[in-house]
Amino acid sequence: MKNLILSKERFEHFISLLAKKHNVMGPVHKGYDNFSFQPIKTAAEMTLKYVPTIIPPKKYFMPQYESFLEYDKTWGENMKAVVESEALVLFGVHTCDIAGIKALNIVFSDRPRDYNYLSRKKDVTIMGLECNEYCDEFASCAMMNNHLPDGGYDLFFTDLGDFFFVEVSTLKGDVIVEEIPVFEEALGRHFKELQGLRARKAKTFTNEVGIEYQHVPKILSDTKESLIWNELGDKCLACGNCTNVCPTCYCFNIWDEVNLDLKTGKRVRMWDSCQNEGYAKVAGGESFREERSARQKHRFFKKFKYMVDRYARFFCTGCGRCSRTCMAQINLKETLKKLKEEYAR
Amino acid sequence: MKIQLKDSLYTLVRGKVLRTRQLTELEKLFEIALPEGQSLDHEPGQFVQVSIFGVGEAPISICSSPTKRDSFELAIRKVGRLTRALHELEPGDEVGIRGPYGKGFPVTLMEGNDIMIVGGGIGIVPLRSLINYIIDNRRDFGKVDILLGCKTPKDMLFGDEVETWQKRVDVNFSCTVDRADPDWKGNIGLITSLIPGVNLDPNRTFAAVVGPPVMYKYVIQELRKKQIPDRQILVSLERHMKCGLGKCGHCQIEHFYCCQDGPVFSFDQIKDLEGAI
Amino acid sequence: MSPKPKVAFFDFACCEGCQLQVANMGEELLDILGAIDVVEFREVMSEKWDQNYDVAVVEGSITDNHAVERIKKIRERSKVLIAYGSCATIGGVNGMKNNFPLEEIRKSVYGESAKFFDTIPTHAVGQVVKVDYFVTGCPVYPPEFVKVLKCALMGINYEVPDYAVCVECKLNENVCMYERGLTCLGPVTRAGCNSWCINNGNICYGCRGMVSNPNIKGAQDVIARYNIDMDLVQNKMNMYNKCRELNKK
Amino acid sequence: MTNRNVQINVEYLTRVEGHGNIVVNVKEGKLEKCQLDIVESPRFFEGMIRGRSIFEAQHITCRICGICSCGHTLASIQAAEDAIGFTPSEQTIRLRRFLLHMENLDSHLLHIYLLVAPDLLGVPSFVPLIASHNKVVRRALRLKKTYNNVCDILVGRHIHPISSIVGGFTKLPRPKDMDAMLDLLKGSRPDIEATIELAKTLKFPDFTRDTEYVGLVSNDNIYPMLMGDIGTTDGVRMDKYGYKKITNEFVVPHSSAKHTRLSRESYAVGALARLNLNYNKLHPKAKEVGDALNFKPKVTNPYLNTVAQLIECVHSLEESIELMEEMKKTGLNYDEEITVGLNENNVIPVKAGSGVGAVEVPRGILFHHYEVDDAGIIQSANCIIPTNQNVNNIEYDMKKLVPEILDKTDEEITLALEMLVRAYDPCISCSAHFLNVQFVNR
Ligand SMILES: Cc1cc2nc3c(=O)[nH]c(=O)nc-3n(C[C@H](O)[C@H](O)[C@H](O)COP(=O)(O)OP(=O)(O)OC[C@H]3O[C@@H](n4cnc5c(N)ncnc54)[C@H](O)[C@@H]3O)c2cc1C
Ligand code: SF4
Ligand code: SF4
Ligand code: SF4
Repeated sequence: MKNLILSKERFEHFISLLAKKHNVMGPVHKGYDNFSFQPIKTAAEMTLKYVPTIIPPKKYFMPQYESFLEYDKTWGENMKAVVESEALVLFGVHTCDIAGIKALNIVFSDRPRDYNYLSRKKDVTIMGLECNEYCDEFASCAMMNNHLPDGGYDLFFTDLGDFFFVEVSTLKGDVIVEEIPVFEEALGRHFKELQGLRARKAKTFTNEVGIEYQHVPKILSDTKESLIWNELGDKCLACGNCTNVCPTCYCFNIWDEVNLDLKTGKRVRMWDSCQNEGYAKVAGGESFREERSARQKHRFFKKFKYMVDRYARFFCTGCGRCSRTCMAQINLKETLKKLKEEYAR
Repeated sequence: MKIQLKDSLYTLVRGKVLRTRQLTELEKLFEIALPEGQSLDHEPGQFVQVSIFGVGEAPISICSSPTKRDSFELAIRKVGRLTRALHELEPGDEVGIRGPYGKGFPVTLMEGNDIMIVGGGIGIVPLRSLINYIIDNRRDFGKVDILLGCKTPKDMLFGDEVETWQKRVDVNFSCTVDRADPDWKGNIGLITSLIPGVNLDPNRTFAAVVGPPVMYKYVIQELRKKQIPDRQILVSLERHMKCGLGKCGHCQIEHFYCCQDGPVFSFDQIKDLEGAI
Repeated sequence: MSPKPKVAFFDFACCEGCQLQVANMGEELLDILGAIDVVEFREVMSEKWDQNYDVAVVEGSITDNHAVERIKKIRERSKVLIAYGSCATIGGVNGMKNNFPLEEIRKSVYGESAKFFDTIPTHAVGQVVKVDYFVTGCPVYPPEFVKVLKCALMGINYEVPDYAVCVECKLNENVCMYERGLTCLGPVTRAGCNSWCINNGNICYGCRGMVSNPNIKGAQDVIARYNIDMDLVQNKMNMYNKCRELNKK
Repeated sequence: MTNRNVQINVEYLTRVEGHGNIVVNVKEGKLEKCQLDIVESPRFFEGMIRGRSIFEAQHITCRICGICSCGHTLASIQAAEDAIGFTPSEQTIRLRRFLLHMENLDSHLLHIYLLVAPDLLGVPSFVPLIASHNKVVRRALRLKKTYNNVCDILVGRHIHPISSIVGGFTKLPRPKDMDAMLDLLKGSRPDIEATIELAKTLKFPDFTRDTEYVGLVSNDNIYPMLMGDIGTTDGVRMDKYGYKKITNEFVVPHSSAKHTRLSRESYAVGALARLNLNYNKLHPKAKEVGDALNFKPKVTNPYLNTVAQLIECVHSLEESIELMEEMKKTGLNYDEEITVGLNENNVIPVKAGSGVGAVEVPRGILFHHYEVDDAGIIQSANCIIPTNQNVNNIEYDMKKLVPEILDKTDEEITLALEMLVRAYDPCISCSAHFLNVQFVNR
């Protein structure tokens, strides 16, 4: 493990050099306190103190829309399995989003492996960025224990006033810090400042919901019949925003698109959402989650129970996006709190 | 940059339609061979993803027994876009095939035990694969009971084949319809009504149940009355599926993916799951 | 395919923007014309066709008795009928007429001469004859039109997405109008336009029709938070979707 | 010959829906009847817009017509802003002028290539031209697509523009968007030049009738499209609020379209009228083209409206390039981006009032007029469409034309009449369709 520092004066220089050699994506302000990962060339284009982006960086791993098979009427010879991929550097990824990427990695590297995802994953370099403070009241990263760096990145940056503390976590990261000579060795006082920040964070980042996350699966199973689910169902518009913005949601739909010659075409996939009508409908008209309340319940259970049972990992990172985006004001933290109250009764 | 992948989960192999046969107004049987006499090598209860260029892809159960090696059969009900297009296919036409996928019936576990088969309506499709497998390996299994049910006699799929099962000395066969026509000589009523009459030793009986969603609950109740242990009750579930590979999320039932962990489950696995049955 | 399918374009009460949308496809139009034989297209062609059509592409709403007769005749002569544009698929803006008593609105525009005008409540084409394909939108989104045309030529069905515009809007990473303090009909409107209006900084007006199972009550609750007169909200929902009410009967 | 009987009844394909009618009746060489009926299938826009927010007006009224939906949008916005007392910024006005140019280009080219050219080349539509004049067809489609793409960048789409609303724009072009628009516009110059060359080879019928030409006029040096007073070649001038005096709408028994007249029996609007009024304000390059095409105002041959349109295309192209280049240089103020739906944020305050919009759209001057209450709710509306203003003039043209060509065959007379009507580029959507001609009882 190697630790470096990058002085603030050199930061702009670092980003410019980085952007000369690589395709760099960073958080860009879109107005109205909304942010988005976008291609950048200079540090000035980015906003480093940002609320989680509208769509998490998962869009670089599983694009909203991708074609994965090109084929035609002759079947055999002209069929090509394809993947669109480009080498990228993601700068400024928050710890919650890194946790999201880690969750997706598990899904797509679980056998059988999805090489469209995996070959893109190989092409992405991740540079994390620590949150020194909460982004807003929707976040529950402390509850999910994702407010501190915990692997899953190549480099990790912590802003300590005059300088960034940089943790080099992989060889890939090391190659970059070697090729851009703007870093200095981290000394004892730098480590001390880092520890100071972590100590301050330990005081401010406290469990937002008041439930140990290990207990959530049990709370959910015991409140399966709760009326809270119906309340959510009455409010929810089934717009699917909560799942599309979630860093760990990965459902997709597949269909064919033909060209006008009606002889050649491709097979594509696009993000799908368990909140959408028709998502769980089968031939014969039966839908396994016809009620919006059942779909909301499915969403919570998937985040906090099903995936825990399957992969021993929570599929909520605490980023708060789902609550932030919901126009019906369905709030994840509030819902968990209410469920807990009901459970305690 | 577009890269061509050497191996992808989604690559199709070419299947050639050898023969087709109209089973009922809505269902049609397709016999399909893979290139160069390749065998599909499936387990009874597994499914394949069938594609038509430009139209799409759908999961379809393999309804022939693995003992038939040079080709396999699919029975397809015309319900929508792809299935309608499939019905237009003629011998010689080609389709794309991926699979076989999923967990089928655990035939090695079932060997040496008594078998009870309960099929409702289109549920006979995956069961036919199992039945024919058992018949082809008849001496590896104990007593075999087959119970079938459907709406009316003319909805009975594979009628002539069912007749041959009925005539065999080594299986006990019974059948019921909801509504009879004048020629019908069998039972009338729900399939659950046939179960109490079966004589069985619960500890050495495996029951394989496939049918429309509403059927499971009642059939399983009857089987449990017969003391068959939950892990020996096998069901095949249908869910919306897109990838068949445990990725697209549609078929999730709690922590299971129906496509990978199923479609065949033991009742034991799923009895506590929300919305499984 | 054997001979190229004979395709005809027709219009009823509408702005004809949808046929223009087709004409605006540029040289891609020639690719389309390579795949089909256009035998009638009033806006740009004088040619006429007296046999049956393989595909009739119909634009506009049915607003008078004459139109009812005419669309019925077109239906009889066509193997496949595509309704395109909101006027044809859901009644569209023409449906706003149904907000007023027919007599009253006729007088308000034409005064004394109102009696010359035969008019009936606005109907979507599908409310008068059977429609095989729907391309909603005001105007139609050309990629979707092409998609549907291809489906029609291949003889497979096309289903208008039954999920909300929000889905596409989020995928396009737009700042949600609700976060900007504005109301938007995206959550109850069928997707398929690639969230065209929101991408361009405007709100969704619901031109593609409502999803099959909209949470109207929920949507009203959401909008009510913005302190707007309920009539205005109702008006907004009815801008394109008034003809829905005719289905309830 | 002189004692000839002619009865022409132009039946449109859309006749069944009651769009329009040409009726000519010549008895023993004497013109007894000559009228153009517009029996448009009514859609009641002015009626159904009542009770809606003024901020929805342009969204709804642009659906009157798909071809000139940008024009309707801008006229509607002008009327709405006028009614609630909002003054748009300089930047907004420039962008609106630019948008109007795009529509002018798109619409004129559609008319020249797809509707007029087949007549002049002797084919029933542009479809046979795909085989015989493939290059020309491709050029036409390419040109249309170019200006459409510019609209896509600027306002989301050409038909029913998205981002142009009361108060300004919901989305302003970024520098890279401006570059893209400029590239498109400049890239289209060779195709426009080729179009001019084509026009030089076309022969138009020789027919003239002097009439009063009406359009926007102004005191500055800008060729007036978006703003100005109403002026005529007979010397009338008044501000836009006088539009009702100008249009003098009156109902004739044979037509649902309200007819209009001013100083004489009829007047004309459109590209020809604009050139006759404001020729010297055209961009120099457009004037050059005018000279090359031998266009010398005042031109009184209505068939030459097509030529006028082409000259205007050059003007619109060159002026829009200049406008965009200026804006690129000065940069835009992105703080002006706004969105008003139901005025949730009170971004723009409303008050009771009455407002008029007068805008030159491709087919001539278009008026929108709204009365709103203090909550910004529309109480009444009036829209006067260019084609309606031209109907009366077309009738008088026909009355002069028919006796002059009585020696021709039925087909020739019909074609001459059809071409005459087409030359006015009657708004295909708001008005009649002239495609199929039938002689009745000749
Ligand atoms: C494991 C499994 C085995 C199956 N075996 C058979 C079989 O042996 N024979 C047979 O006829 N059918 C079988 N089905 C059902 C078959 O997959 C669907 O009928 C088919 O996907 C419908 O496709 P379509 O394009 O014709 O219908 P669409 O036009 O796409 O839709 C028609 C209806 O089918 C539903 N549907 C769409 N896709 C699926 C899907 N993947 N799974 C279920 N429902 C869907 C839609 O929600 C809609 O209600 C099986 C399904 C599963 C999951
Ligand atoms: S974002 Fe809110 S309204 Fe939309 S589907 Fe999710 S919970 Fe429902
Ligand atoms: S469930 Fe909500 S808070 Fe949790 S990771 Fe997804 S979007 Fe973030
Ligand atoms: S802007 Fe409209 S369409 Fe987009 S997410 Fe928000 S509500 Fe949905």
